[in-house]
Amino acid sequence: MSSATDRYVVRFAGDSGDGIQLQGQQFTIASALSGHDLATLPDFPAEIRAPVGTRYGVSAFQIQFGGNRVTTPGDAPDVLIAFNPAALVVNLPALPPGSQIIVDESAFTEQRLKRADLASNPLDDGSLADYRVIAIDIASLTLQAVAESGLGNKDSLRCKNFFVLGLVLWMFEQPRESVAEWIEAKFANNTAVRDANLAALNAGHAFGETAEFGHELKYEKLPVAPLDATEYRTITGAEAMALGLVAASELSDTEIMFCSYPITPASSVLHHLTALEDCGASTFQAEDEIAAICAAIGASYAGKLGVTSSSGPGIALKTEAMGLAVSAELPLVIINSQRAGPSTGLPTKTEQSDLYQAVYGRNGDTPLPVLAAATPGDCFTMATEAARIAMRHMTPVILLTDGYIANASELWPIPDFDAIAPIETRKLPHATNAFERDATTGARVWAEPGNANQIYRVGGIEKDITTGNISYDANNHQAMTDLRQQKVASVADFIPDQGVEQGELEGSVAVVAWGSTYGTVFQAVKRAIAAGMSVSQVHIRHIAPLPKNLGELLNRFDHVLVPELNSGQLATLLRDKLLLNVVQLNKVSGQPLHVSELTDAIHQLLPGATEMSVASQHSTTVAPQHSKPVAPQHSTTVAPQQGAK
Amino acid sequence: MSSATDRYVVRFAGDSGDGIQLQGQQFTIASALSGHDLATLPDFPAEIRAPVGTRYGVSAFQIQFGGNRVTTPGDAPDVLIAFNPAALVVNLPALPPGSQIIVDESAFTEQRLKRADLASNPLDDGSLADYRVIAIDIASLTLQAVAESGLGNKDSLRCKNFFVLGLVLWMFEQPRESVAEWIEAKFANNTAVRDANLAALNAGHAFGETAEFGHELKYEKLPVAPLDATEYRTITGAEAMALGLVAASELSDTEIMFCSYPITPASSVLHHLTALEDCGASTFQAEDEIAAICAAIGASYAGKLGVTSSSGPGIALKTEAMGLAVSAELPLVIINSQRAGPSTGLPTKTEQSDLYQAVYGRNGDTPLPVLAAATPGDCFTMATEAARIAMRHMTPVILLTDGYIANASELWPIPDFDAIAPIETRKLPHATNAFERDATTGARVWAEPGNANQIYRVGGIEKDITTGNISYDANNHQAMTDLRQQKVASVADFIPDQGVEQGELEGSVAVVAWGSTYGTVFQAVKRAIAAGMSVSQVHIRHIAPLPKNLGELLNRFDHVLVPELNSGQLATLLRDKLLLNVVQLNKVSGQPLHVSELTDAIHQLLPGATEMSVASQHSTTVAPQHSKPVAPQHSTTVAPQQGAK
Amino acid sequence: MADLSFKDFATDQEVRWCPGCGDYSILKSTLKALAEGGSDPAKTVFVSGIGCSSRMPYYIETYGFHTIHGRAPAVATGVKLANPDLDVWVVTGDGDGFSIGGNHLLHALRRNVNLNILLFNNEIYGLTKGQYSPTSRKGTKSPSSPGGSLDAPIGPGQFALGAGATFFARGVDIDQKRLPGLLIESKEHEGTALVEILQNCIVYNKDVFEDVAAKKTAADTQVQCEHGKPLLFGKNSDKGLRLNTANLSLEAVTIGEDGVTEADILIHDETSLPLAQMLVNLAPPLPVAMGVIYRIEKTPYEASFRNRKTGERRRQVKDLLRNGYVLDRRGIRD
Amino acid sequence: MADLSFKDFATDQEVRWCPGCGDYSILKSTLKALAEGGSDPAKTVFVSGIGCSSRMPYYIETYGFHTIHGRAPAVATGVKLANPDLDVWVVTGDGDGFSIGGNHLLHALRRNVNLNILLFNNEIYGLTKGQYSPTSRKGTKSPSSPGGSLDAPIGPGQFALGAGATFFARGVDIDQKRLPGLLIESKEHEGTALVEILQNCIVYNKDVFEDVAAKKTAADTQVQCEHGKPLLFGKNSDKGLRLNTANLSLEAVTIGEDGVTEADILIHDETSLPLAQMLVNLAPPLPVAMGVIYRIEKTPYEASFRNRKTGERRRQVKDLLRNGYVLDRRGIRD
Ligand SMILES: Cc1ncc(C[n+]2csc(CCOP(=O)(O)OP(=O)(O)O)c2C)c(N)n1
Ligand SMILES: Cc1ncc(C[n+]2csc(CCOP(=O)(O)OP(=O)(O)O)c2C)c(N)n1
Ligand code: SF4
Ligand code: SF4
Ligand SMILES: [Mg+2]
Ligand SMILES: [Mg+2]
Repeated sequence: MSSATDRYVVRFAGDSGDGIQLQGQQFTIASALSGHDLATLPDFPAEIRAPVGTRYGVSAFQIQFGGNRVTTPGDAPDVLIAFNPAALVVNLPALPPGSQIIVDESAFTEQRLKRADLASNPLDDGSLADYRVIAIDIASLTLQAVAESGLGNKDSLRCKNFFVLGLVLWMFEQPRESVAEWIEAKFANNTAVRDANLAALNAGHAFGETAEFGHELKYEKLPVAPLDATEYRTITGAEAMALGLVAASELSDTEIMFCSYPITPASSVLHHLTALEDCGASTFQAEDEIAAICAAIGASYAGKLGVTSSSGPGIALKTEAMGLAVSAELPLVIINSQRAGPSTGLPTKTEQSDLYQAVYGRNGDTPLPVLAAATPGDCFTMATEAARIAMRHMTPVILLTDGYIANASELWPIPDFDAIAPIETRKLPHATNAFERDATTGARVWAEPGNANQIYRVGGIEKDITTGNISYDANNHQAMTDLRQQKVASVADFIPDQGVEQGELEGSVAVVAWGSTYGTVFQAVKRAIAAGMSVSQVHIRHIAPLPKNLGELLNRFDHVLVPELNSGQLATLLRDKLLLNVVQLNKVSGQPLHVSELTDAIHQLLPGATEMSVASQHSTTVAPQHSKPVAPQHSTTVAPQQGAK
Repeated sequence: MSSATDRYVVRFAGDSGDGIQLQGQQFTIASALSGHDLATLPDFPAEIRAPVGTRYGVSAFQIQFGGNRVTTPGDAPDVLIAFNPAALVVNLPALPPGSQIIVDESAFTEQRLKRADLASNPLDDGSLADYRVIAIDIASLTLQAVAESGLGNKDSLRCKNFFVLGLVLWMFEQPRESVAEWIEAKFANNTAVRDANLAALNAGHAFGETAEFGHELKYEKLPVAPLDATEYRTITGAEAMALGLVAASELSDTEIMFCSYPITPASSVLHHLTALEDCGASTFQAEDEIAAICAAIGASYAGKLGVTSSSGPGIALKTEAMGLAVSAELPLVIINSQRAGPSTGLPTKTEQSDLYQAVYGRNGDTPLPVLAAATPGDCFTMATEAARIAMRHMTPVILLTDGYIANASELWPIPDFDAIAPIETRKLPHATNAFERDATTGARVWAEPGNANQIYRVGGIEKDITTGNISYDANNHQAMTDLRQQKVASVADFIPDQGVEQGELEGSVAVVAWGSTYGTVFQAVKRAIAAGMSVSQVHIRHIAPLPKNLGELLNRFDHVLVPELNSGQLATLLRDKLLLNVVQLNKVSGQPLHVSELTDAIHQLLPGATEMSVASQHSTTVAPQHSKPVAPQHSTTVAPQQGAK
Repeated sequence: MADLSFKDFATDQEVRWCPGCGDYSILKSTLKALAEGGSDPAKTVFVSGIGCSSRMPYYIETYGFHTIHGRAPAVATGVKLANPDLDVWVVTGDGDGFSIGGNHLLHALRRNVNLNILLFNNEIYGLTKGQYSPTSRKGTKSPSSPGGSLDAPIGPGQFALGAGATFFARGVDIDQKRLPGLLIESKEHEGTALVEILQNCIVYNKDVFEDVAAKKTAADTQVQCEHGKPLLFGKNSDKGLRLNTANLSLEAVTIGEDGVTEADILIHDETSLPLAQMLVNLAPPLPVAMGVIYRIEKTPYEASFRNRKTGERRRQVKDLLRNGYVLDRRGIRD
Repeated sequence: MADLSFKDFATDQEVRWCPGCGDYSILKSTLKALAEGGSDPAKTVFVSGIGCSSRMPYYIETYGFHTIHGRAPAVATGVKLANPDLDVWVVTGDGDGFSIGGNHLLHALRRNVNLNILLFNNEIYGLTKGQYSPTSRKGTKSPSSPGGSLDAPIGPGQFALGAGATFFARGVDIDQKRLPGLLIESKEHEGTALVEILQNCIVYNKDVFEDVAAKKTAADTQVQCEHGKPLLFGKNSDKGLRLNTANLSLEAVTIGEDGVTEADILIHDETSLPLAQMLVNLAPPLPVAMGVIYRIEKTPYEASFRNRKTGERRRQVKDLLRNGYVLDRRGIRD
């Protein structure tokens, strides 16, 4: 079939045992190698290994690929591949009418329907009437394809995923080579399995070509995306974060000591970094989060860059020690891979609800810089930026990311490493006072034990501003308080002015976001601009301090719309720092923001600007900016539509 | 001598061994019994028991007493009693010219001058020229007075404090009876010591009467303060807090289980409560702050009201567990006796810098009510209020107090306990579902183990809104998020409208404060009103949620001045919640705010309103409210004068 | 309360561990212990931390509280002190109990609060996908230690005795015969009981206890400790433990060989700390000690706590308010 | 580096403990140990938590880090792993180390990081004005336990051995003769060394160790443990410890009485865990064990950590960036 779109959304779904994630990853590489831009989202079950065939055990992988800036995995799939009834039924609500469903009909047995809590077979009962369903006996076809391999029945059936992958690659005219290479490398020592998988892959591909309904499955080959960098690769946020840290190590010629305690979804950064211990990093798994940050602080005291990483509940435990790092004026990077809260919350679901904690969440007047990564690849940039700020200003820095960014992947323009400025540290071996300060930043010397010139003592009790010794003096405490504020404020002198990602520098609506909603906001604003609306995208990576020109920039818009996956935390910050009346769009369901939800909100703000009708079950009011102050949380919230879970 | 004032400020200062705090407390009781209003401030050295005669070892006690609302211990003493050179020299900067100094001249030996790092004797070198100095050989006079007791030299000298107390009581015509009674009760088993102390007390009193310079020491007897309640007592914040908790226990007929870990300045609440274990409370000293809050949560789960108490660094450690209490919807009271930060900071100094932490300092969207006590006696009211909210809304509540309030005492009108409304709990023994909710507040049932009707499971993972079981459902998570916000918001339906403490309901300047600056703000606003200025005092006890009418009230003033002992934390909240442009007055030196500092700030806002000249080394700009939003932290800060440490 | 069967203690919640996980067997033994031990569902509370193991409360029809990582002993202490009538169980894992929660376990043990603590030891962090834990053997390969872990493991028994525990027992997940009885004994201990249960995480640490736990070799690889009985083991109970007084250690001997007679076999004394210290550390090739290894009587903490008459209301706030000097505008009084 | 005297290790900061506090003597012994042990001030780091004891780093002319309550072992672990060339000492108190910091102490000990941990045990929270601590004896009256504490105390030695410590020693604050040497031995131990120092808090727990520590009775109330030497004590070294193999305990005997000869006296073996477990628990009327009670050799953690070649830069980021499939707009390459 043919389509006018320049992008497709495909979702693979089945049991963990169906190799869903592997199919997804291989399809991703193939897409990248076709020159398509892409964004992916793995969607793991909350349970480690749920019983086969259950609804809650469904594992899925979604990819959007194609042309001209793909920044989200897509709100709704064009094609769903469902390996069993549970995979079909849990994904159905997300499918728009008319979309394509491919199922393995051999899996729709009575027993497996029951496992999925289905009273009747959706393939027969008419519930799929609105979709284009292709039922294939994948099991038999795979068994046929691999018959020659000599594998037993069970092992043969494990090749199903490559049969399906072969078919899907055929559907979208993506190359098979990288998949074949992967199979050959992976099963080099087991030729029977290797050959079976290759046979399945090729059989799936051939099946599309030969099946009578093949034409129904064929999608128009997408043009190569207009990419402008020279080299690209796919990368997940966790990988990019680990790479960014070792990049910071090389740029500063300083070892990174990464101290952490496992927690979902932060652990993957640790896992990736363990593979990079020969690249200037070392990793230490501590007994808990407090020990982790304390060991990182100890490492920083000893002259290595301490990095610690966790998620909300673990970050909560670290807040006391953050105060120590602020007081001792030590560099430190604290990475928070946010997840849905409160408390244990929904560990595998994404949310942006730790901004308050990052900016305000410490005892005492304890300011520190806060950054936020926007996309998987951006983790690389922000990790080096966090390390740079930490070492330039001798301060702990919080870097916010989230479970979505950590696991999702995108096509990432490989940076020209030689063009990245080296990181200068405050290690000044000839200085004789650890509290000699940089005139611009107020940063002290990173005095390193081992150096007889710089022997000093420091701690968490208020210290004399020039000697580091304990001081109870009132004027000194005021001076240190001011210094701590100024040190953090001075970061703003080093960061770029806030620009717009898209749109004009003034106009009707600025959509101001941070973190992982980047991709969604990008698409929604792009559509709005395309529809002739005066909308711009402003994406904040420096949360604290904010870019100096931000207030001025935002004052040039009639409305500032702030979409967040929380109850309005950046909104608070903008009111606090800029006294700005913003319109909030908040969603706290553990699900990513959908383009359509933001589009609706934009249309609510600019009702006359388009002919599209906005269906919303919520009555929403939008208060104009610059009007008499009103309590924003009461009157200017735009609630996302729910139900489209 | 005579004076036109209706109040005096007296400061006792010496070594810990001089019994300074005891003198202060006894003088306080005597003042109260004279019918004077009063406020006191003990000022302990940071060290446990510093070497005798050192500057850093000076212990002091300041009291202001007299008529018509005494709300602070006074900015500057009228009389300083200095037991040694160190006590003199460290207190001198706070003394206004012309004030009275009484010293024990026997203590001004070469050795003790050296201990105090003094090169010359201030009694001789002219450095006290601006003061009215009376040097008395207190040691000899005391020895003479107690000669008959038969005590040795060392024990006799320990009676010095009562000699001085006798003298000071004479100076101000305060009664000796309560002191004599105290001595008799205390030393009932040691008649020699008892008699010696009584003799010293009387001798000090007689000395004033007979000494040639007696008239120089005599102050005009102050009239009885116009008090309107029937019964008063003196009370410190820590005592009032402990009493408030047992009051809550009796009012709710629910045991209080107080679980904590020692930390300055919070420990005193624990200490006072251990004496009240037969009044409906039990105390548990846990291994750390995390265990303390967790044990309190466990107690609440089991049907007792868990209370936990700490100071900033310890509260930081509790933030993860607060999320659990929010998620499990359990009542809990968390008391934070704030101290100067960041990190260990200045544990014995006061500050108001944990408001951010209280309001915003948790991971996830985790709202909870926050209250703040204004004065020592107010701790009683706010402790019962916190318990009431916790049990009515089934939520953890944070109650902020600070080191100043904990240790200071005031004359407190004893409340009519019978008039306080009982506290109803959500224990509904016949309910069969722990998640049956109150229609107004959304609060669930306080299901108690032991009841076969209400067996249920709950935890920190997101739960089904009606069953409490784990739920990963997106709509449920949104619904629970909304419910948590609404539960806290509903507290505002139960609290009184915000009023003014003094002044009109509209005008030029509203001074908006919270916590322990109450007394200072009271005096400064009182003076401003007396000087004909249009200034009102607004004191916020309910920090989250804010009283519903607060925005409306504050919009009726041209300027909102927010004095805080932090870098502007309530100011942030007012911008966040009310989009209000406020003028900040911030002081973070570990010292209380002085009336004069606030007076200066008011005059800077209303320069024409008075002829007083405002000397300030800081250039300050005051942006009018309702003007185009500006970044408030840059342009509208009024800095307190420093130096007057 | 009518006699309840083990099924009455199961909830309607679907059990969501990996198929084949040792936790299923432990759950079954626990339900049995509750039924056979005559537990009252209304007066029983299961408190857990976070981990695969810590999900257990949702599957047991008693009061249950799934708290936060590592803190279950502290929460449970609060529950027990608040209401000593409740029978309080704690479910924890080797990560939950020994990593982040080590301090609370230490203090519960030394205080001797009457809690029944079940430690599911699978020598791995299951829930977070398989990183090595504080009980993992040195060299354990995991996502966070691809080159093998470096840390010496904690011995749960050695730790518990070091902390002053009054009860330490050990069992095996799949030992449906003995585990329920052991859990009843631990529940009945008045004080903190710690039961280490060797648990098979088939996904991330498959069969790590196979050499000890496997049913077919268990008679030789485990020694069942019973107070007052000789420490015999082996299919024919012909092997036993003998004390070597020269180097203060236990050695395995065979009755009938080298002149060894039954009289040489050490009699288990569950009240002997030095013996327990040796027993807890037995490791292959010696048989691993199972059953109640150490048990002494000591007043539980909550009894002393409540003996202080805490929480009773014997004075009225009305009177307290007027403590000390009161200024009465109708005349000063004391 | 020239030979330094003990005064060279003192800073210019005024020492601010209460007059008469045992901490003064410990500080002096520490300065001596640093001088006599040939420490390099530039390569020595003192890390402490919070408490009276934890102020010590400010008084020692080496690198020093006064951290937060309970966390010194964790911070010190970071320092040592980052730079194993540094000689890292930890100063902690019974509250700092065993209350809030119990978990970090446990994990430092089991990992065997080469830290020299000085535990100032005064059985009280000094800095916060005298509440009972986890080492306070049951019944201790304090502001938080006016009726006497209820908790059984932790035994630092028993705890350390339970945690798998490789070095445990005990000394007395005022023992200027032995303490410096003991501190040199602990510093030289390659792994975590825990030294419990009985310390007199004259303000809040005056003379709580008097029965053990008093100089004039020390010969009878303390037994000095020296590896390979008999465990003798008494003014005339005529008393000793004998092993009772029947109940596995140590008993005090007098040579020449009841037929006891020197041969009956147990020889101290600092590598024997069972012996150490008995020695650490000796309490009056038996003599309290002092000196190096337990010491074994085991690779320190940081050595394995650095053996992994962590932190070395053997691959270039430039190359890493292009790992995996790279889409090259000039042509696809692998
Ligand atoms: C504060 C905090 N830190 C970390 C985690 C992540 N976490 C959850 S369970 C767990 C370890 C689980 O291991 P274990 O206790 O052995 O339980 P198992 O899953 O093996 O039964 C970790 C690290 C968390 N939930 N909270
Ligand atoms: C997080 C935190 N909790 C509590 C405290 C208060 N605190 C400081 S030191 C201390 C205990 C000190 O006892 P110990 O470690 O025995 O030292 P000592 O003063 O007796 O030498 C406590 C509870 C703190 N500073 N920080
Ligand atoms: S991960 Fe391991 S412990 Fe967790 S449920 Fe699966 S098998 Fe059991
Ligand atoms: S309180 Fe005790 S431990 Fe602290 S300095 Fe004083 S005597 Fe020493
Ligand atoms: Mg485990
Ligand atoms: Mg102590």
